[in-house]
Amino acid sequence: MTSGKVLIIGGGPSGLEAARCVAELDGEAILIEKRERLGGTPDRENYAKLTHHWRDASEAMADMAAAVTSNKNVEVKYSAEVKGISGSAGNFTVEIEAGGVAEALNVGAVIIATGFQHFDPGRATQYYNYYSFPDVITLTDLEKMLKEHNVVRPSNGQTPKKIAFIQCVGSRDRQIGNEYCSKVCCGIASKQAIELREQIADSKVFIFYIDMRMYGYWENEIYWPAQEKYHVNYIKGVISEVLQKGDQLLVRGEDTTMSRPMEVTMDMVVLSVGMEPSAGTRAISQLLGVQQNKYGFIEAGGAGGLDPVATSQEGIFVAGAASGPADLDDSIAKAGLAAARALASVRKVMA
Amino acid sequence: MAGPIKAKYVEKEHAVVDGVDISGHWNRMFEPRTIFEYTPELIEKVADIPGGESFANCYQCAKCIAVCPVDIVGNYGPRKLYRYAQTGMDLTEAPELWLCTTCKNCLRVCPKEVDMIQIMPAVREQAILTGKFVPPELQQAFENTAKTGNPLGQPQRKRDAWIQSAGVTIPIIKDVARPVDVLWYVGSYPSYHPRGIDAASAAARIFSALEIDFAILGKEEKDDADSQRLAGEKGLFEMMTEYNIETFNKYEWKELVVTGPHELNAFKNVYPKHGFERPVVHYTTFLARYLDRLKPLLKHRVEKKITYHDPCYLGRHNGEYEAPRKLLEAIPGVELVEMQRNRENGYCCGGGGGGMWMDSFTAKHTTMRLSEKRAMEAASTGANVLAVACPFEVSRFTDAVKSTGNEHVDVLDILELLDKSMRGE
Amino acid sequence: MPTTIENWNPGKAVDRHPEATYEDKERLFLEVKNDVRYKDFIYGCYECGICVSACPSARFYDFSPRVIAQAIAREDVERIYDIITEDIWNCAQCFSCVRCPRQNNPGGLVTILREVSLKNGLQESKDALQGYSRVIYKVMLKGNQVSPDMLQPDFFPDWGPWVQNFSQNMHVWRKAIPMDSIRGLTDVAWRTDRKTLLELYTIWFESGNMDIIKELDESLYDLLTDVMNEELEEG
Amino acid sequence: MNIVVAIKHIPSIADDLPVKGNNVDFDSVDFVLNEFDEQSIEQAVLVKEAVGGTVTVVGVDMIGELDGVLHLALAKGADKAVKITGDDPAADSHQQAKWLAEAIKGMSADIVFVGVQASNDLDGQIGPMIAAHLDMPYIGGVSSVEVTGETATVNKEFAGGVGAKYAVTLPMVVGVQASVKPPRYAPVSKVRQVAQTATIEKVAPSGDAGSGLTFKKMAPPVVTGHAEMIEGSSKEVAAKIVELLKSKGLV
Amino acid sequence: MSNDILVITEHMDGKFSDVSFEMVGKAKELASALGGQAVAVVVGGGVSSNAFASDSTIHVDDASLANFNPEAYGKVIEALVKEKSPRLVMFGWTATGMDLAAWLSARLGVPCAAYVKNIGADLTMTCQAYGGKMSADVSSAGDMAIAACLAGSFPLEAGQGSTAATTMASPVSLDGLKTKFVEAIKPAGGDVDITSQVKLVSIGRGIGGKENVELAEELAGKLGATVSCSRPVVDAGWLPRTRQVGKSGLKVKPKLYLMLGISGAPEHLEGMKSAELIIAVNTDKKAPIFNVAHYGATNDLFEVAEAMLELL
Amino acid sequence: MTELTTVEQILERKSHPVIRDASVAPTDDMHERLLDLEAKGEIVLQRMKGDFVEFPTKYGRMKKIPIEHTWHHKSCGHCGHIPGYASSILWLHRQFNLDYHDPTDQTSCTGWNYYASGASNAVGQAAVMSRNFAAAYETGYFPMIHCGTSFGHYKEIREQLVHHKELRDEVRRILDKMGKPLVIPEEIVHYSEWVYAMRDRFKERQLVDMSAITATVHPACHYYKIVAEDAIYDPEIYGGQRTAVVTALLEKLGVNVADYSTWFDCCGFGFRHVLVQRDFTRSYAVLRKIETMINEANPDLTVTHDTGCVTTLDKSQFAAKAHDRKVGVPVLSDAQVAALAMGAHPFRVVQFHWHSTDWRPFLEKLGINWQKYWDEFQGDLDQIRAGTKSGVTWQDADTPIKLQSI
Repeated sequence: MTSGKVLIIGGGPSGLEAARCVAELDGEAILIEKRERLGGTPDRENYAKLTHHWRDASEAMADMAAAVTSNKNVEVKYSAEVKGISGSAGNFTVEIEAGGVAEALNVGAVIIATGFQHFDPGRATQYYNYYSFPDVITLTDLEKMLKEHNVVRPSNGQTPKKIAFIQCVGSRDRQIGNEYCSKVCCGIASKQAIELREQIADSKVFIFYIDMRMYGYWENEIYWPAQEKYHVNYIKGVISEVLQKGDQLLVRGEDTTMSRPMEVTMDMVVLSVGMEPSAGTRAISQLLGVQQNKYGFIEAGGAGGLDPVATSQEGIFVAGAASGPADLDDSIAKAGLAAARALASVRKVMA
Repeated sequence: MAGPIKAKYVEKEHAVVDGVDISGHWNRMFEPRTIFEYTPELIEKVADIPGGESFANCYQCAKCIAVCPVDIVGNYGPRKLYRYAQTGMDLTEAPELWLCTTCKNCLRVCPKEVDMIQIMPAVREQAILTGKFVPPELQQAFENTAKTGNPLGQPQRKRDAWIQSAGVTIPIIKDVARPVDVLWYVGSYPSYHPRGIDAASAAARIFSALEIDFAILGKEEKDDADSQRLAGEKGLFEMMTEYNIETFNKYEWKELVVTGPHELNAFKNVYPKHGFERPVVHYTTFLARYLDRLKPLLKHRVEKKITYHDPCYLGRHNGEYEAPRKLLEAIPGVELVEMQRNRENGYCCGGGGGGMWMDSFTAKHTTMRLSEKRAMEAASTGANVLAVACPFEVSRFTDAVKSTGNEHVDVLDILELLDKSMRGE
Repeated sequence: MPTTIENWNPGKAVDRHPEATYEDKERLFLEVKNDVRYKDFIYGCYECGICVSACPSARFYDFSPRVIAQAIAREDVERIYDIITEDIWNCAQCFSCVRCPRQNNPGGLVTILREVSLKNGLQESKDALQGYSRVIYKVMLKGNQVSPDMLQPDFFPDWGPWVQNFSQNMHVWRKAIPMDSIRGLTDVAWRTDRKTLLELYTIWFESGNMDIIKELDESLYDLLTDVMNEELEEG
Repeated sequence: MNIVVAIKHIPSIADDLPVKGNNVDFDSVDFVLNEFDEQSIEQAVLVKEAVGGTVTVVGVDMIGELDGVLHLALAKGADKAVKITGDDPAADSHQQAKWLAEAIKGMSADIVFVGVQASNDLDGQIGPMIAAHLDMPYIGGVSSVEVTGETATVNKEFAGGVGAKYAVTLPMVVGVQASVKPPRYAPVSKVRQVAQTATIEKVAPSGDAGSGLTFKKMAPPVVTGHAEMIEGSSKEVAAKIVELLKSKGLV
Repeated sequence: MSNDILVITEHMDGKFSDVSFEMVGKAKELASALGGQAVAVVVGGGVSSNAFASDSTIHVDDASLANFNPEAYGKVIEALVKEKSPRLVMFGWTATGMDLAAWLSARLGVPCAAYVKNIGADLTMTCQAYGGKMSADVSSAGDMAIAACLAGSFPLEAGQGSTAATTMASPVSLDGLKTKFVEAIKPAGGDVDITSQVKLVSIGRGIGGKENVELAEELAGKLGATVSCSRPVVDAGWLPRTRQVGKSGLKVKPKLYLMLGISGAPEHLEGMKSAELIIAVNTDKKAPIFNVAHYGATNDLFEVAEAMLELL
Repeated sequence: MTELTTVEQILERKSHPVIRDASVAPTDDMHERLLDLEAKGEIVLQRMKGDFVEFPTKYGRMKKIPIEHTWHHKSCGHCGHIPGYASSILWLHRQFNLDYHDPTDQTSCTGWNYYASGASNAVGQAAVMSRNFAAAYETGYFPMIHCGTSFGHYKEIREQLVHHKELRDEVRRILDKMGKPLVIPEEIVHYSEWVYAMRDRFKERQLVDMSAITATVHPACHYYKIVAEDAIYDPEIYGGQRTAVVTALLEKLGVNVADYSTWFDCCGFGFRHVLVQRDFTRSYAVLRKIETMINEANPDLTVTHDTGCVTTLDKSQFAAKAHDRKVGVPVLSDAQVAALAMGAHPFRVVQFHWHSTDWRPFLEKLGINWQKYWDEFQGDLDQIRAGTKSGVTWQDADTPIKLQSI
């Protein structure tokens, strides 16, 4: 039976935006979310401030969730997972399990918005010793501490005075198989560096990088203020390893503009971990039979390459970071497009 | 430098350890090149000085390095200074503080507006005020200016001695005792330096020939001290400014004509902050206005291939690129050729920002003098005259063409060339 | 001659080696590029500096595997010539640089550059290997790289009194080793069959190794070929 | 510790000196601080910085322009300035020494610094004369001064790099040849600030003590010989010098 | 009152300085014209005082006078002068004489002339003034005068002789001196003795800064010479005092004296003018050094030095 | 359950390191290509005959390590300069009666020379390797490489042979001339991997208590940096972030392993440098390794697993004394430490007298009366000098000694 409904898998920013758009275009959407709450990674990983207008992340996610939950055209299912799919565009039967109860949904189109996960710095030997040294943390670890205004060294609870960010952890690295750029880490690290300088006035903050990738307005809104106003130190040359030296961390690398090796002690090291496809994205791709690229993200682009929400399966679309590293702008924009394309596809079948 | 890569090492000439002679290279140990600490506080130290703020803006794009005249003969430039500060150099105590000539070429290209024209004087002033190192030659120039009214240390009472050799009557404003159209501010080098006097005399003859109603301050004239300001001696500049403004205001005149671009910069751009806002013009701009009257006077051909050096403080700082060229083109027989770096991208002679008085200091930190580099560029055009329009430059380039073996290139002020054409020498 | 902009070289100008023509430099580069290993050793360089981080030579010398990788990635023929003539012999061949996130192998590039330098008989390589030819002689002829009798106190005073002690007792110490393949030998590291050595000589000739030796040091070449040919003929 | 620096304002010899009658035409020359006095002021300030106290600079105002010099001294670290309104540009060392000694008498000086000599010391140095008038011991040619308690330890230099160390019970007069460190630079803003805020104590000259010398003639010295000048570019000059050295077997 | 002339001789390390002999010689000439005696005065011990051609020699010997002590020497000389009441007292215008001449003049209210280069028969004194830019002829009022004479002004040989000295104890008590001689300071060990060098490259203020001394060192190295300097270079701390040529430094007599950036203050000239070959490079063509040098050039010293380096 | 604080959450997260999954290894598995080539008849793939064990490598692939029937590819540096290294390896085999072959049909891999001088080429190097492997194949024993450089070098040559047909053809042409097949063993095995595999059995027979000893480990660059995926990693050792060989042995033997910040750095060997440019080698070994170890860990001993590293770290210390640098750490290989633990004679087997940095305090700390054994060994030497004994043999050395304490 053909259906005009659109199933959206994932309740993060892009899933929420897709659901909202479907609903606002007078479509019917079912949003299923694995967790018991909406908001996706920004919520789960306790993001503090978004790079957009420095908005409070929980507040922003709550707004997005409210726009969905308050809309009668959207049905939200929590603790829900996809178990199987059959049918074709315009007439999919999707078996799900929501809150422990199996259910079959008849939908016309599917939007995958299962997002990404942060790179696990222990997955490959990068010598950053995330699992060995308490004071080596990731962007997400720091994000939560910043949110609580309580940035401390996990090893001893003291306030760190010298903090280094290491960029491109898990990204742009053939040795670990992730050759792509994760796109957001430069901006997030710079944003956090500003927050660190605000919260710990006498701190010295360093960002060790290969090249700072500041897309669009991130340059003037984040990077330049970080450097000019907050005196964050940007040093070209990435760190090759983090070592223990006394009760401090020793970071080693090359200062490439000086063309000299460097070896500097820090109180805390923040790994700017990149993006990898989330477990959900990997699983859903397998389940729905959509093609993945060599990194496990959903292959998008369609035949002409200019259809950024198309997957290899007709009637199944992808939004957000499930198809590759994306910032919020990208995710939300793609979500809107996916919603439009999904509706158009079901309406074509219905017509 | 070309050649094998050298490492720094220590070795003991004589060493016997446990009865074994391991003198010399047998005990040699290298010294690490590693950076062991970053010193962002040294960047902030500069940025915290009023005027030094933009130092912290640098994001290492390196556009400045390509145009920095000092880097071309050494290893320098705003980007590098930022990195040096980040890796341990205290700019207030480093020799690097004194190498910038404030030529403004870096600011011209800097996307972050790191402004060495503000930073350098501010940090230098700090260094001077806190009793840090000041290059001895520069200290001498400061002391001379304070004591004798000019950086050369020449007696004030001889300031107008040069007018004897001009061959025309040069009115002293105090003596003419009436309003004049033009008050000609001669400047220290044209008043005292033998090559400067040549240009001043030429100017006097040209003004007379053009029947310009002008006068000079004579013994009342003192140095503008703008370069001393840029070299960090703001107090000295202010002292001279007060004196000069008072002197200028003592007399009635319509326009101030200056021989030197540094004076132009001082009177036009800085003195207004001290309440002096009167028309000021460089002699090239001034004479270009009189081209119609001037051309008939230029009777004699000057069969020369001439290349013109844009003074930083006439060009980049004050935007005058065309008047000097028009004047040169007006001289019959002249073939004007351009050096590769000209106008906005003109190469600095090394004299600005106090560089005029730090030649031996600068020489220590560069591979050659900037003036020599420029003289070579001039010679490369095939020109036989290097025309200049800044009193610092005649003496600098005259030395430089000699030391680079390009004596066949004459260094002449535009004034001298006009005078030559006028008088046929 | 007057110094002009054309002939002035302040040390940072592009051409540090005007003695070689651009064509010569390009030819050397192409030899490097044509090596079978080349494309496994260089992908591209984004100047992250990880290779320098653990590079022993960069600690003391103005030596940079990053610059080497970058110059080769850019195919900067002039700079590569500078590297061939100035830098390569400072590399310690430890291969710490292979941690490159782009999977370049700067140490491997140095290996190829060295081979090309030798094959072309560059004076710099001859100079770098001047004190080393006795080792080449040993390895090519005996199949062992080092032997006890090479530890002469005159050449190793910096190894302390141990060297003198060793040198006085070498013969008896060598007999006091339980391994049959070593015991008593002082001019080689271990006992090698004659047949084995003849096979090694065959390899040296057949692989073109001897041609490299000829470029490096003609008299060493003559010495080696005399012995090897004689042995091979007998064998 | 009361430290006094007696200075001299002397005709500048940067330029040719005009003659009027049998002496220099003082109306047509610039007056400058004696260069040894710059060393002497620096040494005095260094002593103050080491042991505390005040530095009083005192000089004879020869032509009414001493204030600038005194302000400079204050900017470099002196605490008090006194000028003796001599107003006689021809006052010789004997006269100045007398006036200075009279002025210093009231200062309960522990140590008096003077520049060891000046280019117009035609009738002798003022230092020893001040010492004679104040009945203090004097040592000149001094290149370092260290004060501990009531004693100053000074190094005096003789010819040939030889010197001697003296311990002198204060008060004394020290003729400074060179201060331990080169004279510091006084930024003009500091000098001007001093000029605006400092007061200079004026003292009328007291005591008459001419040198008893009569100038019969004052003229530039007769040039006995002149070097043979080598002309040309620096490279040519260098070549000629090298040639000359070779011809004399010196290289 | 007498027409005697007292010459205050000076000595160091058991040797009289040249100026002592020069003055004695001149004193003899003047005294014979005046009808008085030339009396050499030797203060302090450890020296053979029968060295002068004076008419008589007084040797005040006292243990406390062994080393130069301006306070003690002054007292002794003051007493002697008072007693002898000579027509003229001659000092050397030297590191020791400078401390005494003006002091004595003030103590006794007697005229004093410094920088004396010549003394006429009428006791008109010709003095160098204003750093050598002027020469002044002065006459003194009164019956007694003091002349502080520049070394090298009079012939040396005329003063050398063997007049037997009269040794006497100090005419005044030397108790309670405030000035104590502590120790002699020898030139810093390890450095070269410029007085024994055959070739010197001497630098002056014109060298500009300490960092440029290296250039001179390099040139000296090539020439097989040693670097010496004028006083301002030492005062600025660019070279140690052991390298200073001149009155307050060392007197040198090398075969070559190549001067870079030295204008030639009289004090400096005094230390080097007997060099066999003097070549001066100084941009100021009016510099007094050109009156003394054998060869001169007004080019930039750095350029000349660098060009010479290339040629050597 | 009470809510965890942020710091507790972070620490909690860190307590569960990810086990690496071979299926997402970023590099290809060589072994599949080897099987392909074998199938095509291009190469002979030599397989292990006797016991073997398997351990994970860097990205999780399992590597087979033979326990016996091994062909001992000796190291020039061991045999030439530190013979106790080689004899300890064999002695350990003999202790367990493991069948091995100590060949004389073996040349050096010539890698040392190659890395030092570049005076060879890819074909020459590959042919030398193949000849040695063919010689092993002919005996039926499986090659075990003693030298870290040979190990790394061979791993790299294997890559090149697998990737480049033209190289295989050229090598085969040369091997044909001597009638040898192109043999590649199914694994290239470093002896330290065997030591790692045997560590439990060593522990069982340990005679000397090593718990008083603090040691640092220098992992050999050519072991784990060249063809990085073919080196043994163990999640239990440094969380799988560094190679496990050597460290795992020492921990097993009860040695206190101390860390230091320059563990990743090379020893400074430099190949040519160690012979003719030792200013570099010395500076690096002392400033970057020995002094750092002393400052950060103050070890009694440093242990490594390659020829060059033992030599460099040991011999470079002396001259630095001229500059009062901190030196004095004896250097041993893992094999020597294992042998010593099992009662090998310090001189007849371990051959301490070939080591230059003072090892006496170390032996004393172990409670070994080195003087007694030295005297015993001097007796051997005296007999050799007198001609009454031709040399020390396995007979003299095989039996573990009941080490006598001081």
